[in-house]
Amino acid sequence: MFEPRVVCFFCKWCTYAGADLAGTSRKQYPPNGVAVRVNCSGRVDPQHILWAFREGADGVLLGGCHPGDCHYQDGNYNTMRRLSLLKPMLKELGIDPDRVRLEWISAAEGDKLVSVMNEFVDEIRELGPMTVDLGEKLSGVEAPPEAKDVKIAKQSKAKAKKK
Amino acid sequence: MKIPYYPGCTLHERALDFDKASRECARALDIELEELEIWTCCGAVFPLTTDSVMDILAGVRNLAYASRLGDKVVTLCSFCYNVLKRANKVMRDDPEKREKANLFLKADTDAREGIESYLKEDYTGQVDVLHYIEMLRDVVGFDKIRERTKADLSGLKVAPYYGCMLLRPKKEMEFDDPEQPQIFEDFLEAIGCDVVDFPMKTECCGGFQIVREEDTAVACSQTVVNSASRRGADVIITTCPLCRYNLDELQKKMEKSVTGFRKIPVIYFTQLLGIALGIDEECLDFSDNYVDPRPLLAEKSLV
Amino acid sequence: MRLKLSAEVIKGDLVERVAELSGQNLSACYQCGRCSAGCPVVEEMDIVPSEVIRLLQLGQVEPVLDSETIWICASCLQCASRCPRGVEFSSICDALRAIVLRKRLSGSVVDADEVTRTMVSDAPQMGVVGALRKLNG
Amino acid sequence: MEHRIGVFVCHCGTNIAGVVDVKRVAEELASYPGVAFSTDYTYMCSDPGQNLVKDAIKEHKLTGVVVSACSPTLHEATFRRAGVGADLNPYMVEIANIREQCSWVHQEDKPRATEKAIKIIKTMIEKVKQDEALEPIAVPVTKRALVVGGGVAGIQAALDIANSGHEVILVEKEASIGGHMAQLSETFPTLDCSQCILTPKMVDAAQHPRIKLMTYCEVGDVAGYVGNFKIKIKKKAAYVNRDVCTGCGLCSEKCPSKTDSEFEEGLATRKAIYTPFPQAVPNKPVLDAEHCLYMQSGKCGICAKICPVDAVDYTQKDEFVDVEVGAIVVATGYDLYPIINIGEYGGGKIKDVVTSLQFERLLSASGPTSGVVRRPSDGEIPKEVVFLTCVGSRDPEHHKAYCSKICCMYLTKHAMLYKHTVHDGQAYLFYMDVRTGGKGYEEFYQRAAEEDDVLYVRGKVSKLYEEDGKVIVWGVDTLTGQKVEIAADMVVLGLAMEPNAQALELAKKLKIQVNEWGFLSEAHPKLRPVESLAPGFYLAGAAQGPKDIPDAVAQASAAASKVASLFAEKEYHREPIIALVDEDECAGCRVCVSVCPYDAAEFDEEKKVAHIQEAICEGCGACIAACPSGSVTQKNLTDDQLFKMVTAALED
Ligand SMILES: Cc1cc2nc3c(=O)[nH]c(=O)nc-3n(C[C@H](O)[C@H](O)[C@H](O)COP(=O)(O)OP(=O)(O)OC[C@H]3O[C@@H](n4cnc5c(N)ncnc54)[C@H](O)[C@@H]3O)c2cc1C
Ligand SMILES: Cc1cc2nc3c(=O)[nH]c(=O)nc-3n(C[C@H](O)[C@H](O)[C@H](O)COP(=O)(O)OP(=O)(O)OC[C@H]3O[C@@H](n4cnc5c(N)ncnc54)[C@H](O)[C@@H]3O)c2cc1C
Ligand code: SF4
Ligand code: SF4
Ligand code: SF4
Ligand code: SF4
Ligand code: SF4
Ligand code: SF4
Ligand code: SF4
Ligand code: SF4
Repeated sequence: MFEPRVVCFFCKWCTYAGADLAGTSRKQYPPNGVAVRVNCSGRVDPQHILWAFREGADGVLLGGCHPGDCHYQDGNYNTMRRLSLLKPMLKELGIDPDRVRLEWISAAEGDKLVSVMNEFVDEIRELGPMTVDLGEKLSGVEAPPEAKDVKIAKQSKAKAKKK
Repeated sequence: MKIPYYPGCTLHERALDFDKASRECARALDIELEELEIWTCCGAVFPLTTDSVMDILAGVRNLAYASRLGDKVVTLCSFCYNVLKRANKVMRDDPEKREKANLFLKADTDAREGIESYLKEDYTGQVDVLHYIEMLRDVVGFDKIRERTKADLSGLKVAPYYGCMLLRPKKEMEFDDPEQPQIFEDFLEAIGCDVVDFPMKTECCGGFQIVREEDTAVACSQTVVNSASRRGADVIITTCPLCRYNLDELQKKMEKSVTGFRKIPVIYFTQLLGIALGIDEECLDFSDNYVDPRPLLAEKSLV
Repeated sequence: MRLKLSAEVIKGDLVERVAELSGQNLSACYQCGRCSAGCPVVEEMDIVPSEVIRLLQLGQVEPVLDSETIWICASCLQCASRCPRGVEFSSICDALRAIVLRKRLSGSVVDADEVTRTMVSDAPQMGVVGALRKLNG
Repeated sequence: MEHRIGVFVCHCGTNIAGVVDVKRVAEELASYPGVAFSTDYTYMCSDPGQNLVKDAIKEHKLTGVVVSACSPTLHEATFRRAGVGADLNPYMVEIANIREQCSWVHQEDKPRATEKAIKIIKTMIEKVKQDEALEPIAVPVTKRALVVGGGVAGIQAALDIANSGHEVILVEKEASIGGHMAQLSETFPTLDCSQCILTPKMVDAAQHPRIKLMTYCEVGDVAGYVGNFKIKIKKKAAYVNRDVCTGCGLCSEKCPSKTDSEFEEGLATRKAIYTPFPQAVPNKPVLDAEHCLYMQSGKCGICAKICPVDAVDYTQKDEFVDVEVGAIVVATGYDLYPIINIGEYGGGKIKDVVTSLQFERLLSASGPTSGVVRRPSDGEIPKEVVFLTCVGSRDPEHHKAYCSKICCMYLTKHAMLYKHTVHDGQAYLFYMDVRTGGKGYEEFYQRAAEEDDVLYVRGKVSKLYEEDGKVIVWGVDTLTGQKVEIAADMVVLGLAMEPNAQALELAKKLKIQVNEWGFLSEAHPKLRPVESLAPGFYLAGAAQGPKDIPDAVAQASAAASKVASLFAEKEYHREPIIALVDEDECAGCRVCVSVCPYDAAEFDEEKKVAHIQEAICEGCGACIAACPSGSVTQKNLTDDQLFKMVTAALED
């Protein structure tokens, strides 16, 4: 069976704590995702997501605090906005936008984390493995002006080189 | 200036005095009320059940007629106003009902030869539904009315009765504060009357319960009339033929059951406006009132 | 009689129907009684508006459908206008009447013949039409 | 730089080892690039476990450590301390969470759990490779506090801070401190006289050597950050030189111009030159230009003539004073929801329908009726008095959705005190629920019903109107389903508490959060109830939410202790995981400045680049994700670190 590879960006205040709670309550879910702990879902920008796809992820899950509960007031609204800009772009790249999912999971919602994980992994399994080779594609893509912050990883590579 | 006008069946059949006085006043204020060529009864009550598309059709049909004449339609009867305004809001805000209603309207047109052109495009709430008093405030302007006022109404104590349908529900009627309305007070102030503030001005007159349970309607109306009377009103004004009927006609019963009952004439606000503007009493037509306002008006040298 | 409550009783089909037809969230009502306190015809009612809603919250639709209340309501919207929770009792009333009228259950509806014979010449049309539509379907 | 990372895989008894093949994990990672040492142990967090880490750091000259164990929320601090014990910078120690997010949740698939554990550890190895040695940010602290609002909460906070040895500036917008408590008659649940318990506190505050009282003042511009605020305080023109004034009161006595007294809630008048109430602190007048005949038309001037010390000065202007403080306590209190908004209760037009604060004045021995309850319309003693709860509260449809929390109690108090003065009177109290959640409160309520015969009627009144000198009350008793009508002599409205009218404006100036109703938002509703999210701001009293005096005072003391603990250290330390701008790359677009929720990102007009203020940045990362030129980064969580972590998470 195809086992999707999933990267999970979890905000440390809510979703990461929710995932910890799922653990302390010994709830079970498939081991397809690895969590990257960030301060706020608003820290995650489209290039991190594109990078994940480039590096072979089949799905990317973003978890943040519920709207209104953001530890930093409104970081999760930024996430929401950015994601809505990214989705059409993914489509253009030939990536099914459903491969990215944003969920509000609070520190108390261990159960929700489990069900989201289960669902998401199943969905990605349905979609099948990622076949688009982003390494090639991304070099030619011009980010739409309104999605200025949708920069491609190549820039960070340039930056890395500079250092 | 021409403004499309929807009289509604009561003004057409029964409240002829209201219709006549209102047209006369409009004319005196340089407004021509252009009656819709075709119109039907609006249905009189707005249905409050969620599944009723059929029941708002009558209202919508009239709005669609009106949309041929202009972007506004003026009406006088509180019930018509309530029904048209709410039906209009449905057409503006509820896509599902809008679509259904338009389908019905189209079928309707086909069936009736000669008027098939009335619905050139879907009706989506293009028309603004105005009450006559809103027209006076927003189109004519109370200042102009103040200027045009010829008669001296000072000392005439007038109690403005709003009733239910003009003000409620607030979110949909967007008319005035349903608890502390002001528009008739401002109007009365413009024509120079003494305004009588009375606590029952937004209480129900009993409405259509007159048809089923006359006693109930009498009780409701009595509360209203008494309240105005206790505050020293000489006359009550209203804008709804049903209120007028209940408050005026039912004084016949109140008179019998209450000793020392003081009768108060109940007239339409445009009849009072007519007096203010110096329109001939004949044109205002006080013949239908149970409590005849003419002696009072004569006493104040207004007729 | 002791009213036996259970999930089944509370969430009966008929209650759901009332909620749906009226478009009102019956659970929002916190029984403040304001609808009853301000109703102009409450004196004539056998079950006051807030009690009607309470009965519906308890799943008791039958006694409400049998009540005088729903026919006495004058649809003046005062209850809806003042409800702190945005519950429109007037709409609930319309829904209850509709349920009775659509099934033609017994209820104190207006006698159409009677009305047209005796009243129409006198009362304004709108009152008659309104009464017939609200009280006779 | 050569990486020498140490990996320590914890068994956690069988918690991890029962699912994850810890031996294999430790072995596999030993050969991962950059790893110099890898081992496993039964309990890493135990003393021997920690010693293992310390020894390995020294022995293998480790540059970074990844402890693979439970969630970082549990033992990150433990292992960072262990790192420090072996002279490793604490920020070079990271935790790989292979328990909560691996062994415990994948018990059925041991091989894949082991694979996942390896991936998790790899991500942390990649992170630690690029971690920098950081120091907590030390911010110097000015040990002086500003308290805004001189109600009981502000007074208490000021006294507690001052008593812990620090200077306090107490700013009050009115002529006297005291707030609403000064207006109250007696206070529930003990019925002690409000003035009697408040006045000593007011005097203490005024006389405290470390408290500087600034009445008739407002907060102007606010700059700076925790520990280092710079604030402009506006001294409103009082037209009285209050330093010179002796408070003799001659001016007020002779002033011919009268207007409604705010303190008496409009039930009595005051002069144009006035002290708000007899026990005012400071007891020195201010001149209200709007009602002063001289200021309005040049006639009069009596007060200036009569003043024995020439304190009256009609030419006085607003002045501004700059102050520096390290912490700010906001205690701006509440107002009653305006009665004009309640049309069905007359909207303020019915004379004998009074607000609850007006009724407090009518009950007060020092009030306009000397404590005899007389109704405003004709001064008669009312025999039938109706009290209404939840006026404007708990009404999401028209007014405020929240419960104002104290009105049940004070209306009960009102009814009781009314009965104590008018023995043959009848008190009715309409309620939906009687909320008595406080020590002695329920007993108080029971006493009112039982001993004072207050009739509690369950239902919300629909309408009030005036008729024949009575206020007609249309209510309902929902317990019997009866519509009830009362011809009352007087009605008292338990109006909703809302934040002070200027609170919103002030909150904007201070850049602190308020909730949808304008009450100040706390950092956490349960665990940080007296702090604002923005560091350096503390909340006290009814400004944060409806509350009574005990709660307001408790919160004020809590806020004061927070201030004291901030002031206890010379410096304030903050997490250094913050944002940093690469000035060479910054295009000067100011996007970061616009997205930063804390105004930590600012624009350097000279260099035309953005700059992040270390002392304020919370490290949320909003600016980093938003910067179009990619020139902002986060210390120890750079984009590059994130990329490498992602890659590691996906490697087979
Ligand atoms: C009718 C009534 C009866 C009550 N009875 C009781 C009772 O019996 N027992 C009880 O425990 N509680 C009672 N309370 C509650 C009590 O009044 C409050 O709990 C208490 O007053 C709250 O104190 P505070 O300092 O938070 O607010 P406030 O008393 O409102 O003080 C706030 C102060 O801040 C000042 N201020 C506001 N904005 C600014 C600004 N921008 N700059 C400078 N200064 C500013 C104000 O002028 C005011 O002096 C009653 C309340 C009411 C309405
Ligand atoms: C069923 C229930 C649900 C609740 N839900 C909520 C909720 O949802 N939200 C909320 O805000 N609050 C809730 N609470 C209230 C909450 O539990 C308390 O407010 C809170 O726990 C009080 O904390 P405490 O430290 O004062 O007391 P406690 O939690 O009782 O702690 C007191 C500690 O002192 C120890 N101790 C006692 N005597 C001695 C002694 N002589 N020597 C040494 N140690 C001693 C005890 O062993 C105990 O550890 C709930 C309470 C209950 C009963
Ligand atoms: S007014 Fe509204 S909340 Fe109150 S009892 Fe009536 S329906 Fe319920
Ligand atoms: S709509 Fe009916 S129930 Fe509601 S207040 Fe009017 S008469 Fe009473
Ligand atoms: S000058 Fe003004 S404040 Fe002074 S006494 Fe005259 S009116 Fe009063
Ligand atoms: S007369 Fe002068 S000293 Fe006396 S209170 Fe007035 S201003 Fe102060
Ligand atoms: S405290 Fe009592 S009166 Fe005040 S809002 Fe809450 S329930 Fe209503
Ligand atoms: S004792 Fe507990 S359950 Fe009872 S009223 Fe008080 S808070 Fe509510
Ligand atoms: S968003 Fe980036 S480029 Fe723009 S000002 Fe801030 S740091 Fe500079
Ligand atoms: S990381 Fe957050 S708090 Fe820090 S400067 Fe950027 S946006 Fe502001």
